[in-house]
Formats: sequence, structure tokens, C-alpha cells
Amino acid sequence: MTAKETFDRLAAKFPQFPLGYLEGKDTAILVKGENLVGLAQHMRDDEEYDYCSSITGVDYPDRFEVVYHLYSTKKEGGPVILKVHAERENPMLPSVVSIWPTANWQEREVWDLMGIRFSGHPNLTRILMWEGFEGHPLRKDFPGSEDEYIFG
Amino acid sequence: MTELKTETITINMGPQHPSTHGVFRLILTLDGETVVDVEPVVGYLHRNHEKIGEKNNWIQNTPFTDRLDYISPMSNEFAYVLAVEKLAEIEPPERAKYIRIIMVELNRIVNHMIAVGFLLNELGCFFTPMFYCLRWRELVVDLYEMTAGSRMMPNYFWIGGVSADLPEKFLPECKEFVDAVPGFIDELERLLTDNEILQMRCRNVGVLPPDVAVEYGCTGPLLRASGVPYDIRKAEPYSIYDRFDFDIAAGTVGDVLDRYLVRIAEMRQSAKIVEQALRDLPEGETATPKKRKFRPPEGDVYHRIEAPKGELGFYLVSDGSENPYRYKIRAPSFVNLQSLPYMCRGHKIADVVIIIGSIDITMGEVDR
Amino acid sequence: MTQEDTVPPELKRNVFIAPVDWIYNLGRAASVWPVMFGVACCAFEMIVTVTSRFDLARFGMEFLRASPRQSELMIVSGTVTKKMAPQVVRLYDQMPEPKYVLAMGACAISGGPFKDGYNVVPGVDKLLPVNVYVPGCPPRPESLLDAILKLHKQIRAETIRTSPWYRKDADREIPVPEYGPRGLVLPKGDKS
Amino acid sequence: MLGFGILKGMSVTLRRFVDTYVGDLGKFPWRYRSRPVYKRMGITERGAFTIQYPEERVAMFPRYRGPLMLLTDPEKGITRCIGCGLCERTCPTESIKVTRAEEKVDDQRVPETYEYDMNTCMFCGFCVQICPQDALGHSPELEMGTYSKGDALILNLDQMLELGRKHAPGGVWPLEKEAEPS
Repeated sequence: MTAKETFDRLAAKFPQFPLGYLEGKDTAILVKGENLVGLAQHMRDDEEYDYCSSITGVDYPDRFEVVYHLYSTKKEGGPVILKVHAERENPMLPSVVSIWPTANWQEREVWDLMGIRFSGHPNLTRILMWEGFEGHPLRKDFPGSEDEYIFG
Repeated sequence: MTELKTETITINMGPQHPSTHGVFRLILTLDGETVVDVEPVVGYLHRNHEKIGEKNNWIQNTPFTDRLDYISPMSNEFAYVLAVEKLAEIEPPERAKYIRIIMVELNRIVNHMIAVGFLLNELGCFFTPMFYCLRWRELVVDLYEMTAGSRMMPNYFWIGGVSADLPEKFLPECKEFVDAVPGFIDELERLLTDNEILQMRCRNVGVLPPDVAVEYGCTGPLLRASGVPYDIRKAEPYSIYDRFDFDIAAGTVGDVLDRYLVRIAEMRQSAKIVEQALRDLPEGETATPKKRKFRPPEGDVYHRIEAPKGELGFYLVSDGSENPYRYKIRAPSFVNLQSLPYMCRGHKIADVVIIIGSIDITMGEVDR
Repeated sequence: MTQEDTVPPELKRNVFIAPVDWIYNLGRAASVWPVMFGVACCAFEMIVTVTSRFDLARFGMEFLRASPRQSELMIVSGTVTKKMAPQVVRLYDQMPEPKYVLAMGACAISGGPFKDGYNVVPGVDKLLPVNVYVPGCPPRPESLLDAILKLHKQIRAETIRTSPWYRKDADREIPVPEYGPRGLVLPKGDKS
Repeated sequence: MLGFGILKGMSVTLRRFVDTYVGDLGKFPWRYRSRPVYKRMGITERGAFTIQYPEERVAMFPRYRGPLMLLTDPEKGITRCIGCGLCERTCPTESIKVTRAEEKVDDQRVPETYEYDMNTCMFCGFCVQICPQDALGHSPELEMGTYSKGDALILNLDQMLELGRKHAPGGVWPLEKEAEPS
């Protein structure tokens, strides 16, 4: 099944969700943040996309984008890629941990390095950096860190 | 009989601990000897791969991928190179494709040997099986050094091919090695598989049911040991894996012993693939001409391969310049490690160590 | 003529110390036990150095010790990150004296390929006094063995009179860094 | 049967143990001769696997990537390097600094200074492969450990040329000489 067919079926099924179709190397479906959980629930329960491979945050000049790569361990077929946009100021998206528990650490990583909050996450703390670190290093405007500790 | 109620205690394990495969910390909540909860703390080897990857240009990133999962460098390069080739629509020459498969499958043999060796090490069989396994690793790193020039960080795969053709001695030596692998695995199995200590300590320890394994996003031997025969080499054949004849090993129970058996079976299958690749290896070019910089077209791409530890994916965003705009690594160890608390609950503290060993993590990849 | 007149005052104690030094250093150089402290990629090459092909035990080092309390050499094998830095210093402080540090690989020397990272300490010598540096990424096991032989040479040249280990006045405890909002900071309540 | 697996495992270990020493005895005088070996033990051979390092060395493979050296053209007697600085620009860790001399020697551009910084080098080999003149090579030097970092680990032009003359008198890399099989 091609990505276009998947998109058409989803768009027909959810007329209330405005979905966007993004052409590219990997075709993606653009979802609005508030519709993400509903669509994800459908993808897991009815379409058998039970395996969420990767959650990535990208820092574009005008927006943040979170990309979800969904696969199925039960049926053939390439990935379904969901893309969600978040605004630059105080980005906030719903968490999908309740649907795919694998999102737990990956969302924590996105929060730690990219600074996108996920509402409804059970334990949204820093994972790779320490608690109390300021800033989110993978943002393009991260100034770099400074130490005042030097062995003398 | 009433059960004794005890207070739970919290103990810290790591970051410097001989059994944590590097710098990895666990906060264990214990009720006596029984594990109530485990909280893994990672990030002690966070080396900023993704930030540095955005600073480097596309070609300069290959040696950095070697340092992700430093036990299987060739697989990391393979994933990155395939992702860039998908983005820029480059087709490597036929011979290079076969050479890549040979290297990656040799890597899988080494990785699983080390995983089995470390698992035995953590069972208390201190370093004797490890020495056997590492002796065989030496033979493979010799092949790497002969071909690429470095034991651990070969930097051998290039975008559009491999950096150099195989040396003359490679083919006979590789053949000799691959022919000897089944014999060695037989010996390892004679030494280990029927061993009561191994059976008693590993059977029904750290059981991960198939549905939970999929929920947690586990891949690789961890998922297959739970009885889900999901292998990206078969499910979504990349490169030229559809030309080889091999089987997917799968377990039934999903405990530590099954993971050990799956790894043993995968080593045999890898040896089989290398044998076929050596047989079919065509003559010809191995690389497109070397460039210092190149600019792939705009776009984003995700490519994943079946690395020895699980699904290794690269998500690359290009804005048409010579540096990646976003360079994200989906590391198998990082995702697989999430299932550790689930597997450890209810077991004794000594079992935590072997459960970590059976997941087979590398901290360079977990923390990136 | 008494002994006080013939022996110059600065030599008086050396006459006895020189052979003591020699025997003492010989014993110490032949049994430098490293701590099992693998940080990153180089750790694997360190483990390989222990195994049968290169056999570290030939140099009196037997096997890597799991506890810093029983060891005197810390092979810093890999990138020391800022998150790991307090633990590295704490491990070093826990080792009994005399203690030596061997920086293995480019990352431990200067941060190596990751020196630009926001979470990487640019060289372990920013934290600890380092005795021997081994370049390489990672160094071959032979290079590590050679560095250990160089360390033996350094140990044999030590004298009891000048080594910092045998002085009472020296302040040797290294302050453990703490996590700050922008990087490592000095522990609070400590003079610079 | 309880314990059978353990006995079987112990017999494998014991057989290996005996094998090693019996195999080693068979090669007694040869085994302790100090000479570079290509490989200590093959897959099928028996005997101790250990390389007695300071006395006995593994011969490096021709493609082994060690510290950099500058190759000298044996006919002209000067370096092949023209100081173009391509290696400097391709280095991922910024470990190379080259400046070009004003005057030509023998109708060829030459470098004035060359600084190779082993503090940060990650031995990826890009500089050697990108060099348009094939003037760079990897030396099979192993004993590079020092007691101090910084300047002690930076090789300058003369040191690199000397390394090149020592290890590659023919002025080509990969080094031609194949190690003798053991």
C-alpha cells in the first residue's frame, strides 16, 4: 500500500481532522497537535501500526516539528510518517506514551535536547543532561556551555 | 503463614560498575533481595553526536558513526551511508554492495560473540568464555585492519561505495574464518548450552512477552527471543539482502536463555550469509570518485537497518547545503533499554546484572 | 673526623634512601593494578589488551580491579563527559596513594573528535593530574602496553623524598565538581 | 542428567588448556624467536595466542592507519606536498595546519610549515585519501605515548618528513612490503 493510499483512506475516515499531505523522499502526513492522540489510537488499534520506531524533534527557523515513524510488526508495508508542528514560543504537544510506551524515553529526549514539552507524559524530566541544566542543546540558537571548574 | 513485610531500600549501582557495560547508573528499589523497581539513569556518555553531526559536512560524519556502537562500527556506517544514498539517490557499484554485506555480517558475528561472552561473564563465569570469544574477535578485527586500516574504527564505507577494494589476502582468510565459525559455535554450545548453571540462572529470568516487547519498541535479538520473528532484513529488505538465503531465529519464552540461543543461531545464519556473499562476489569497481564535499537535494529521509543490536535508523534533514540540517540517530540500545524495569521487577538483585547483559547495550549508542 | 663533617648535609639522608628507593620502586612498578574503569570506545581496546592476545598480566598487572580501593592506576579510556566528571574525580579521590592516571586516546587527551561538544570535558587533565598520554583513536593495544612500560619507567625514577605521596603537607584531595546550569561549577563553600 | 552439562563444559575447557601448551611445546624454539609476525595464530593452529609484545611485534598491515607522515619523492629528494591545504580543510577535527612557502623548489610548490596535532586526531584517514599529490601516508609507528600533552604530541614538518623517510623510503603509501606469513 502506498503512502498516498494510506493518506487518502485516513483523510476519508477522519473528515474532522485536517490532515496535510507532504510529498518528499518519504511521504508524510501532517497532523494538527490536538488530533495527534486520536489518530495515533486509530493507527495502533485499527491499522496495526503497533511499533513506533522513532520520535524526532527538528528545529526549523519558523517552527518546531516532531516526526513519528510508525511501522507494523504484523503486516507488510512501509512506514507511516506523522509530522506535527509546534509553535516556536513555548512549544507543547500531546504525549503518545499511553499508546506506545516506547515513546517514554524518546519524548524525554526530545524535551531534553529540543525543548518541546509533551503534555500528559508521566515523567517529563531531562534524560541525557542533568537536572538543572539550562537551555536545550540541539536548538540552533543554543549558545554552548561554559565551565568554571578547571583543575589547577 | 503470613508474609513478612519489610521496608524497601534504595541502592545505587553505577555509573562505574563492572557489569554495566560502560558508564550506566541504576537506582534500584529493593525489598530484601527482590527488586521492586529499577530506574535507569543514562547520559554519562552523552557525546553530542547529533550536534557535532550538524557541524560536520555529510562526508565527514562517517567516522563519527563508528563511535556510536563501537562494538559494531560497520553496521553504523552502513546505516548512515544508506540513508545518505537514499537522500541523494546514489547507487553504489555491485561489488561494493557485496563487500558491505560481508563486513556487516562479520560484524554481527563479532557483536553476538561479545554479547554471549559478556553474558557469561556476568553469570560469574569470570572471563574464560569471554577470552574464547574475544580470540575470535581478534581474527575479525585483523580482517578489518587488513581491509580498512583500523581495528575498531574502520571508516570503510563511503557514500557511493567503499573506500578501497579488498586486499588479496582477504578472500582466503575470510573464507577460512567463516568455515571455522560453525565449529567454534558448536564448541561454545558444548561448553555452555547444556550447562545446568546457565539453564538455572537464565531460564524464566527477565521474561518479556511478545506484546510488551513490541509496545516498548524493542528490536533485534531481544524482540525475536520473545517470539516475534521481525527482522528488517526480511520485513523490508534493504541493500541486497533479498538475494541471500537465511532464516530468522526466534525464541519462544522471551527469557535470558532464549536471547542467548537466538544470538547463537544468528551467528550461524550470518556465517551462512557471508559464505553466500563470498561465493557471489562480482568483479568490478568499488567506489564512485572521492569528493570532499557534496550537496544532496533538499528533503528529509529515514533509513533503518537491522544492526546487531536492533533497528538502527538515521533521520536526516537536508536543506541543500553541505552540512546536515538535522542528524538524528535512532539507537537500538537506547530504546531496548526502556524495557529493563519491566523485566527486572520481581527478580533478585543478582538477576538484574544478567538481564542487562542479555539486552546487550553499548553506552556509546545509548547516550550518543 | 666524625661522620657529620664528611657527608654533606643534603646527602645525608640520600645515602640510605637511594637503595630503598630502588627496591621500593621496583616492587611498585611491577604491580601496578589498573581499575576497571571503561568509559567509551577505548575501553574495549583496554579489555582486549587484557585478553590472551596481548596479555596485560605479563607486566604484573594481572586483571583490571573492579574497585578503586585496590588499584593504583586509572586508565581513562574514552571521552569524559561533564555528566561523568564528578564521578571520575570521586573515583580518583578514592584510590589509595600512590596513584597514576593514564589518558588513553584522543578523547581523554583533549576531547578528540568530540572536543566541540557541549557536554565533553576537553581532556581529562582538566580534572586530574595525568602521567602518560597515549594518542590514537583508539590506540592499538601495543600502544597501550608501551605507555604502561613508560609509566613503569616513570615510577622507577621516583624518589621517596620528592614524591608528593610521602609528604604530609600536600593537599591532594581534588575538589569534586558539581553540576551547574551552564556546565561544571566548583563545589560550594570551597575556595577557588 | 544433572551435572552432565557441567562436566562436558569442563572437558572443553580442559582440552583447550592442554591443547594450548602441547601445541606450544611443538613449536618451542620457533615460538620464542623475536621477529615480526604477521599473525600470531591461525584458526586451525594450536598453541599460545599471545604476542610477547616488546620483544615480538605484529607486522602492521600495509593499510594500517597510524600517525601521519609526509612522503618524500625519492627521485627529486623533496616532499611531494605542495602545501595546498586540502587536508586541512577536509579534517573533521581540525588537526592539521599547513602554510605554503613563497618560493618554489625544483619548480614545485612546497609547504613552509606543517603541524599535525595528535592530541585531537581521530585517524579517520580522510586527509590521506583526499591528497591530490599522494604526499601523505600513515606511519606504522606505535610508541607515541608521552608524558605531557600539547606540544609533545604535535608533529612539525621535519618530524613528519623524517617519519616518511624512515617508514616509506619508496615514497608511496600504502606501504608495499607485505609482512611474511607466519
